[in-house]
Amino acid sequence: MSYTAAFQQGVREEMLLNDSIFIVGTDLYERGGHWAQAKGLGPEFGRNRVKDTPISEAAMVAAGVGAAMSGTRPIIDLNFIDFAYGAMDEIANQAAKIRYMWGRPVPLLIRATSGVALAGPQHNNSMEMLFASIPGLAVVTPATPRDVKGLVKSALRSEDPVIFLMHKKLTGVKGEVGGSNDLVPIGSAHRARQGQDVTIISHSFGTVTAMEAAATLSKSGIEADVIDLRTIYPLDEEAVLASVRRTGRVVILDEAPRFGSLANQVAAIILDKAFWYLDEGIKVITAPQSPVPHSPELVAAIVPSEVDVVAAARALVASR
Amino acid sequence: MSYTAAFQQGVREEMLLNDSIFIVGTDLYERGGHWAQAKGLGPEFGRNRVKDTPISEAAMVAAGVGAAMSGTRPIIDLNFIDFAYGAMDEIANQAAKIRYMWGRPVPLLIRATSGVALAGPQHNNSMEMLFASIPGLAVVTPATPRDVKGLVKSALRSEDPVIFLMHKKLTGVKGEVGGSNDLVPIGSAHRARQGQDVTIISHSFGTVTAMEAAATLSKSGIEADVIDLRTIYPLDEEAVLASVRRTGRVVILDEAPRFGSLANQVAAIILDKAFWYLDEGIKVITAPQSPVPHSPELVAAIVPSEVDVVAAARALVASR
Amino acid sequence: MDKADPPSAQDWDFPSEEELVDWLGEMIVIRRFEEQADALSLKGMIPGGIHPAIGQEAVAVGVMHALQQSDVVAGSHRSHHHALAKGLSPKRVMAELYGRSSGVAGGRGGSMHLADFDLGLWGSNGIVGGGLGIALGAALGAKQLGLDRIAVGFFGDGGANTGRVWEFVNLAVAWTLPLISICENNLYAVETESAAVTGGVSVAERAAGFGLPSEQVDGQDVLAIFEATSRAVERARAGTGPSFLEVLTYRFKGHNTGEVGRYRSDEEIALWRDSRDPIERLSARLQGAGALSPERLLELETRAHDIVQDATKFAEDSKCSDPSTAADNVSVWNNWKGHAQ
Amino acid sequence: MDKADPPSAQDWDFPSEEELVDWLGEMIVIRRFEEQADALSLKGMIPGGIHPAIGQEAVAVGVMHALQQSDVVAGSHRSHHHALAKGLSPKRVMAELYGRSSGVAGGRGGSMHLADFDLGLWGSNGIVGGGLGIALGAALGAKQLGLDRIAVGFFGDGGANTGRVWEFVNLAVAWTLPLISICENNLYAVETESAAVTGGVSVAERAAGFGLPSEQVDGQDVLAIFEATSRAVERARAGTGPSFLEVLTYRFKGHNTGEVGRYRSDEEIALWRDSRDPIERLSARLQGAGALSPERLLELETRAHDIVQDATKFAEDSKCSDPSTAADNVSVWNNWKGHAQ
Ligand SMILES: Cc1ncc(C[n+]2csc(CCOP(=O)(O)OP(=O)(O)O)c2C)c(N)n1
Ligand SMILES: Cc1ncc(C[n+]2csc(CCOP(=O)(O)OP(=O)(O)O)c2C)c(N)n1
Ligand SMILES: [Mg+2]
Ligand SMILES: [Mg+2]
Repeated sequence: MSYTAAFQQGVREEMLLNDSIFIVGTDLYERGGHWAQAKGLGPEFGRNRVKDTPISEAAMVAAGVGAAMSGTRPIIDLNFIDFAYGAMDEIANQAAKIRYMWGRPVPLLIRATSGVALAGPQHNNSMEMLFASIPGLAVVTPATPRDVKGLVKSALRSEDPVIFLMHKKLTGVKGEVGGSNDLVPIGSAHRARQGQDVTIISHSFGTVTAMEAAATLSKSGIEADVIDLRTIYPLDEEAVLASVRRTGRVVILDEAPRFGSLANQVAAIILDKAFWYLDEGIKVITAPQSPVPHSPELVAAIVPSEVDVVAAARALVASR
Repeated sequence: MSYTAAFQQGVREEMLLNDSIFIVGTDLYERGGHWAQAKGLGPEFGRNRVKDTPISEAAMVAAGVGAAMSGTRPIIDLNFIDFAYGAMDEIANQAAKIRYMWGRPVPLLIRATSGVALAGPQHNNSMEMLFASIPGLAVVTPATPRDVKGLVKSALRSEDPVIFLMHKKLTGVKGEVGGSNDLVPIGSAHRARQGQDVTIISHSFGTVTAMEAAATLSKSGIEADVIDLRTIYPLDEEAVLASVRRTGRVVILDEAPRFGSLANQVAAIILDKAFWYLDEGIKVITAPQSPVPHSPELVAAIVPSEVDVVAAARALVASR
Repeated sequence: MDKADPPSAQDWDFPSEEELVDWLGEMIVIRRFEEQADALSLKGMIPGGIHPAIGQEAVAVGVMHALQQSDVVAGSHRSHHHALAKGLSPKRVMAELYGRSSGVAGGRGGSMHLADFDLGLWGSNGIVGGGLGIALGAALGAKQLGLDRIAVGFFGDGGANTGRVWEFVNLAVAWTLPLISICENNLYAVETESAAVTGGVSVAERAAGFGLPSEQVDGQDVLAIFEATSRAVERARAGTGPSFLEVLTYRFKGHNTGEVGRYRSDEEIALWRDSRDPIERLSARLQGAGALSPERLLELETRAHDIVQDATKFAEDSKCSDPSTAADNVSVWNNWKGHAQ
Repeated sequence: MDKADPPSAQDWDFPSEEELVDWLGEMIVIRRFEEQADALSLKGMIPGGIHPAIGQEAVAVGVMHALQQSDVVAGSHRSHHHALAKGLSPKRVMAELYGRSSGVAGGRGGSMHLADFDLGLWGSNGIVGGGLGIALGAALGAKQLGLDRIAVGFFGDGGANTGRVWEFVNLAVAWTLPLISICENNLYAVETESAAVTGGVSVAERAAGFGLPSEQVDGQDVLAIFEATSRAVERARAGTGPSFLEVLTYRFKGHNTGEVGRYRSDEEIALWRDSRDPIERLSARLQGAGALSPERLLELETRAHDIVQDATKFAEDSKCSDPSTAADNVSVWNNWKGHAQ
């Protein structure tokens, strides 16, 4: 099953279980959304539960916030996460703060497609840290169909707002998914590979790159421990630190621009909580501080690659 | 001269020098803005250069972007930085990316009041990292009247967008300011105090707390090197690293929630570039992952204090 | 402009004169509360200050009487009148202004974040236009859940220039939601004369362009407000969708406590205070009709005075919430694993 | 609705028939360019795909002829027609679609970020409503600098439901800016029928509520567009402020290349293609008036064909920008001290 279909399946199962779940976005009912992420839900559940909207991101999120406060479970589909810039107040000042101010839960799921790929500068903002830094929000970035399904199910049973980010480059990726009771907890990382020589930490599409790098490293006898964070906030610090304690060497891979990146954030946590376990400095691999260009060759020049990860891991191991 | 008046003076001097500078915001002409930051400019320069707007943050910034592309130098005053959530697309997807896409400079200054103080959850968002993480923007957070004036003058001579954040709690603080040719370069930190035992890094109001802590530490013979970052992006890494190399012990103070904070970002840079100079882990002091409450007692409970800084510095020095 | 036709079979009653005396009493309580809060704020007792709604009492009282308690109201930065008219306890509102644990938001919210979900106040709001968004969502929630509930969102003339307000109005029209958008046009946004920065003939006419019944109402006449709201409520409950009201009103004091701008002429202020005070108006009308004796009026005043004194004492006697809880209950995740801090 | 009165002394001329033949030629170039780009995109030659404007050519050509080259135009995600009509070289536009260094943005922008500041195209824009914001600012810039320049911003019927569009329109009214806001209403936003999610009688009427001259125009009639724009330009240059045009048009193809939705009936598509093709219409009219011979038409077609072939060859022969420059020129600060990476 594809990454995208896994979303649809997770949502569908939860919609069957819980009448109060509905999904809101542009071009959802017939088309099933720009990515087919809601394909078929319209005819199955009807217009009352699959609602087409105008291009009004602020209104979509606001409607979701108030509806969630009412006791329903809205899914607001923003298509590209970049369009969330048009709904930032509704996300940051309303959705994220209502429990804190008034004790009222806001069980709102905001789904969007994210990640660096084609489509030019305005459709490729790395925004996961923006959301993860706002107290009150959870942010998940699954890398596999299994995690998409398991995480969306958890999100739809959670009480607080979740930003659900699906990477463009994973859209069509295939994999197994869990059954209707298999939840992936929000806040749990996945040890995607076991190794003792070096830790590679990434998330979303970065995990694919990390696994490729691990396979290459393995050929030269370096066994990498690969941590797929899956959730950006609340970050699974224990999983990260456990791996660091095992290996003492860390590569963090992130396709976001370096300053303010998740990669630097994770590095700071390791520095804070596992400083004495580090045999070496941490290799942080990110994009440069730049928008994402249109031309594929230029995109390739800024997105970190398997080669970068392999080189970093080798350097760390060599300096043992 | 007060922190606020220093802004007004810097702007006024530059407006006298450069006809293309104008300032846009709510309640500016008569009132001089909510903080009196533009007091007197209206009558002096007239309605063409001091423009009152409706409450339309997106339109204000968009107007500024296009006007800056036209070769003028707009100052867009957003009052509280929190209201920038309503103009995020205009800031992140337009202002920040136009030079990259089209080679066209956008000499736009966005001023707002920021920082944690009274006024409750929605008016106290720590947003400096949000902006600093967006490639294409500079973010400055002066701590003194001198730096306000010197930095606003630099910003008004710069070619690219600058987010100019003035802390609520510094509004009325008094100090000397430079003359009409004294610029403080964007991207230059200030070594606010010299010491060899421990480095304390902060910015904006945090510098005040850091200096108080340094004075207290000095009484017990610990001499702190205090780095006031002044600019968040482009960060003055050299100043930071030079101090770290001098002391080998680092406290970073930041009133923002920890996850995604500038403090963690700076820690990651130090880890990356001065790992071998660190005698100890870095003490990162921040607020917890929480919105800012209304009650002053509750605010005091989440904002880091001098006491926290002193304790952290002592602990570092003790473990020598 | 799409004028709202009087509904054929109206399902609401005009208040009796005795009821109107109660309404007057409510308006007086709000007025005295606001005067007290303003004075306390000037003395520095209220952290962050307040935005008093003195002069706008009729709007809140008129609207709330057209609603059920189960209906939802979301307000703006200037919402003490909405909160009190919706039935929130003056004590707990005052305590919230003080930032005390007995406040309606435990001292976390303050003046701009008053809420009580049992009473249907889904928050005042610190972001211009923000409350209307919450009301939009409440209207959607009601519709999804099949509840008879409707939602009202308040904002000001300044709010009418935010894009979000028009996105909200449009979505309510597109989805036929039971939302009543109420623009309290008090002519100014802080010190800016809205007429100078607002295109078009009126806010109501602007709204009509979005395809919903929209009308201007005299905001100093509690009955006019009540009637217009009742019509809108009737449409909303009948399932015919949202309505828009532009309410013409005036704040007698500055934008926030202590503001002393000279952007309004003395004549203008005097005109509104002297001849368009909603309390004076209703009082005169009831006295003229023989429904309000001077003694009864005095009783109302005394009662209001006592309520406000009690509220103040309650607030002052209350404690702040335990500071060690200041970062609690941010989300279900804030104590996740390593995230104890 | 505030209908725009014909100005008393009009300072623009109707095009001669010979000029109209040129306009026809421009429309044909755009059509063939878009057909080619669509085909190339289907073949995977154009990274990220495109939003073809086939069917909407008259809007761009009619508007641009009412402008000076020094006037500013900002577009939307569907803006090849705007770019070509504003005078951008088909070669450099095609090269930009390909992502080549010879493209108008050096391959950094792509289809949604075409720009040429010498020719007054201040960008197509990937954010719905975003281009109107840039145009708003350009209008402000012109006013601040005392230039005679005016600015035009394009967006779609979908854009008319974003809040930002109405903030922009209102600010232009409040500040009397030389801004012309043009809504290309092609009935759909992606696969959503705008009528189903847009409150009010029409976008033009919605705009009128913001207090500026606003009219609906037949978007398939290049002369109607030209005239309506010319009136708006005249007002803007006279300093009387902004105008709004809602242009009724249709895209003959899907939202983006490859889209095969069934949200539009075959009849509807056929109706527009067969009887409302702006090129057919103008061509028939000119032929009817004896101003266009079959040979001349063939010439125009041949020329368009050659231009498009040349453009494609140019793009294909061009190189990508040096990858090592991919992160250059982000800002004056991106090579600041430690920031070499
Ligand atoms: C989005 C946003 N922009 C600016 C502000 C600052 N602000 C608070 S109240 C206010 C004026 C509001 O005017 P109006 O809507 O007319 O309401 P009134 O104060 O007159 O009741 C402003 C500008 C804000 N709170 N939110
Ligand atoms: C703010 C924003 N929301 C959503 C999108 C995704 N999107 C791109 S084009 C489009 C449809 C636009 O419709 P319309 O404005 O009618 O223009 P048309 O495509 O018909 O020319 C959408 C939803 C976007 N680019 N920007
Ligand atoms: Mg007002
Ligand atoms: Mg359209």
